Formats: sequence, structure tokens, C-alpha cells
Amino acid sequence: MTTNIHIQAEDFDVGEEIEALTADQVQAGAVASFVGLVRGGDGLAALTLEHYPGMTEREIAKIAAEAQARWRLGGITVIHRVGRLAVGARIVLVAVAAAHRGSAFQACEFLMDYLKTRAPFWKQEDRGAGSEWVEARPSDDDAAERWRKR
Amino acid sequence: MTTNIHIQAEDFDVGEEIEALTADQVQAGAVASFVGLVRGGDGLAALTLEHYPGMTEREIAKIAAEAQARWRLGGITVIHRVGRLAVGARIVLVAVAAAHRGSAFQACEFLMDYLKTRAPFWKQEDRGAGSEWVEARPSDDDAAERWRKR
Amino acid sequence: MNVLYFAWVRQKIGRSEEVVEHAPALRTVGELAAFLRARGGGYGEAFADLARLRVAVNQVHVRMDAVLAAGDEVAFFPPVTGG
Amino acid sequence: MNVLYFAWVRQKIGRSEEVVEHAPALRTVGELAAFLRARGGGYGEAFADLARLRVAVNQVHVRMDAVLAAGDEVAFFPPVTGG
Repeated sequence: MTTNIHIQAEDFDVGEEIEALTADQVQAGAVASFVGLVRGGDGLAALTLEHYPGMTEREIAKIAAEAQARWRLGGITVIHRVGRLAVGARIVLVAVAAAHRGSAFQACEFLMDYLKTRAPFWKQEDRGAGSEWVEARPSDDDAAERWRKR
Repeated sequence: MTTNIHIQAEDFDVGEEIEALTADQVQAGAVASFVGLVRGGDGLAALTLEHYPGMTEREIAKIAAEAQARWRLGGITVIHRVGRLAVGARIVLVAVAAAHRGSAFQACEFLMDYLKTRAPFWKQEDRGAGSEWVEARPSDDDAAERWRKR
Repeated sequence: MNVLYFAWVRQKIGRSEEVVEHAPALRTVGELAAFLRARGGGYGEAFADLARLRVAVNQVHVRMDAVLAAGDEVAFFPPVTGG
Repeated sequence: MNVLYFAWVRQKIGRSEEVVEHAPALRTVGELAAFLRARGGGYGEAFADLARLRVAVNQVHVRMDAVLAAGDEVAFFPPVTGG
């Protein structure tokens, strides 16, 4: 089981990352993945992503270890970009390889829910006229919370 | 909302397909996807996929329309390969674009569950010594069944 | 009617497609299956246990009690295993 | 102790990092927050409502009642919004 965690300004290649995750693993029959993009609308021009270097990697590693403890996974890749990202740009990739699709889907959603509520990233919206910090959404806390009840 | 359905012998490029799904859609903040691979083990050399041309495309189009009716989606891509596929080869891609991750994940899982139980494909396992048809798994029926109760 | 066979149904019968004239005695899919089973040999094997078979008429999943009409495309196959 | 600020906490305070000497009066994170708020100005604004803040000690999420030690790395920031 490999865990790849990258915090970077650069873009990433989704196909390559997914392929690398199963390259040496004939036991992996399933890869579930999620790509988050900068969603346009309301005059949004770009997002600027700030993070807490060091803690970000630690938190994501903890979340990945928890996913691995809950499901039998073949590999996890988490890539999160920081810096200024224009509308339509990729922000995040979470990809999970597993023997079967149920585990892959659940672990991928779990990782995203915890990433949203525990990894120290902050988004600032640039609407041309000025920039504003994004408020945390209670629905993200609810999404993470449901994993506790299982 | 675009729906792309392809049944083909050729391999596909996961990154390109995911990118194409959101190319002109600034409203899509989320793409959930699933890649199914030929899982090795027990001496398996390859799978041969047979399908019912015509009905396959119709069934997948129906499943996609049902997903679109349940969630507001930006786009759906389903690619399913047929013919002989070696261990490690990609079999299927389901990718769903949506404004938010909850809809994208749910629709992607819904599509996979229904694809497994309704689309007319049959897998034959080649273990060198001979080939055998894969038996349908009750767990796949259960996975599809849970969407009815919602 | 055009009758299609897939996967092990096709292999047991030894062909993938054939024409069967629609007749009053073949009112439903189940009656067509019984008619084909009565041919014995590979047909007998393929249709031995109808619970193991699935069927589509004009490319739509139906049950064994679905009513047939002249010109229908009828397909017999095992439970699907794609994805 | 090294004290870090992120996002709008950093902007209101006007710096991203500073050293604050550990002292008996700064036993918990909450006490450190109150001490910083008392400086007024940007600090007063940033720490006006502790319910809007989150905190980490040595890069681990903690609550305001977490106990501090000399050499700790303490970070104040808004609820996270990544992903």
C-alpha cells in the first residue's frame, strides 16, 4: 500500500496519477477518484489557496492512515494545489485503488470529507473588485461527521 | 449536460476523458470517476468481454438519464471495453461532473451499480487451462437495490 | 422473430442468432423458451433452468411472462457481469 | 513559543509569525489568545470572537483549553476551506 501526498503550486496529470496508483498492483480492480476544480460564477476570477506547510502533510497522512485502517486499500494519492488558481483550474485530486469498487468509492469520499474539514487550507476568492476569504460550510462538517456514526 | 457513451475494444485515456467532461463548464466544481481494471490472481491471464450491441448503449443511456434526473449533473462519460483484456487492463470508466462533490460521487456510484446489473456485458475468465464464464454476484444486485430505497 | 443468444447460452446452443417463426403457441417468452428447450441437445442444456436465464425483448429487459409479437427481437442470456 | 497566523487572522494582525515568551500566565491556548487580544488593534479584531478561530499546537488540531509548553508551535486560523 503506497500513499502519495503532494502539496504543490503546479498542475497535475489525472490520468498519469491514476495509472501510477495501479502500475504494479494486479490485485487492484478498482480506482475511485475525485477532481475538484475552481468553480466559476458570480464574477469569480480566481481562488488563492493558502496552507500551513508541515501540518497540511501531517493531517493528510493521518487521514490516509485512517482510511487505510477502515478499508483494505491498494494505494492512495492526494494532490492539493496552493497559490493562485483561475476558474476551471484543478485544485485537488484524491485517488484510491482497492480490490473492489465499494471500498474505493467509500475511502475516496471519506478522504475528501476529511480533507475539507481537517487539512489546513484556506481559500480566498478574487472577484476583481476585491478578495474575500471563503467561509467554512456546515454541510462539509456534516459530511465528515457521518463517518463517525458508522 | 453531455452524455458520452462508448463501447469499444480500444483502451481510453482517463485524464483526457475527465478533462473533456469539464472543458466548457465553469459551473462544474467536481468530477468523480471510477476506473475498473482486470484484477489478477488465481492464475487469471485475461478476461474476454462479450456484449449485446445496441442494447448495451440503450441500457447505459437509460441509466445515465436516470442519474441526470436524480442529481443535477454537468456531464457523464461511460466507456466500456469489449474483447480480450489482459490482467491490469482498464475495462470501464465512469466519470461524472457536477457542481458539488456529493452529487458527483453519488451519481458515479449509482452508474457503476446499475452498469453492473443492467448493461448486457458478460465476462469470461481465461486461466490458461480453459475459460469460464463469470457468475453474477448477489452483492452487485444488493448494491443496485439500495438506490431504490432512497 | 429474431432470437439471439449470448455468453454460455450462445456456447451451449452453438449459434448466436436464428429466426423462429412467431406462432400462437409462442405467446410469451417463457413459451418460446420451453419450445426451444424441447429441441434437446444444447438447447435442452441452455434452457434447463430458466431461473439462470435473463431475457430481453427488443433490447429491453423483460420477464419470462412478457408477450411476444411477430418481428420481435428476443435475446436469452445469463445475468450480466460487466463493469 | 512560535506563534503562527493564517488566512484572515494573518491579514488582520499584519504578520504571519512571531515569538511569544512562554509564561505562567499563558497556561492554555485560550489564555494566549486573550493575551494577544489585549494588544488591541489588529490583534483585538482577530481574536474578538474565539468561536470563529481554530488552533493547532505543534501542528495538531487542539481546543482552546489545550495546555502550552515552552517551545510549542501555536497556530491560529479560521475553519479550514480546502479541498
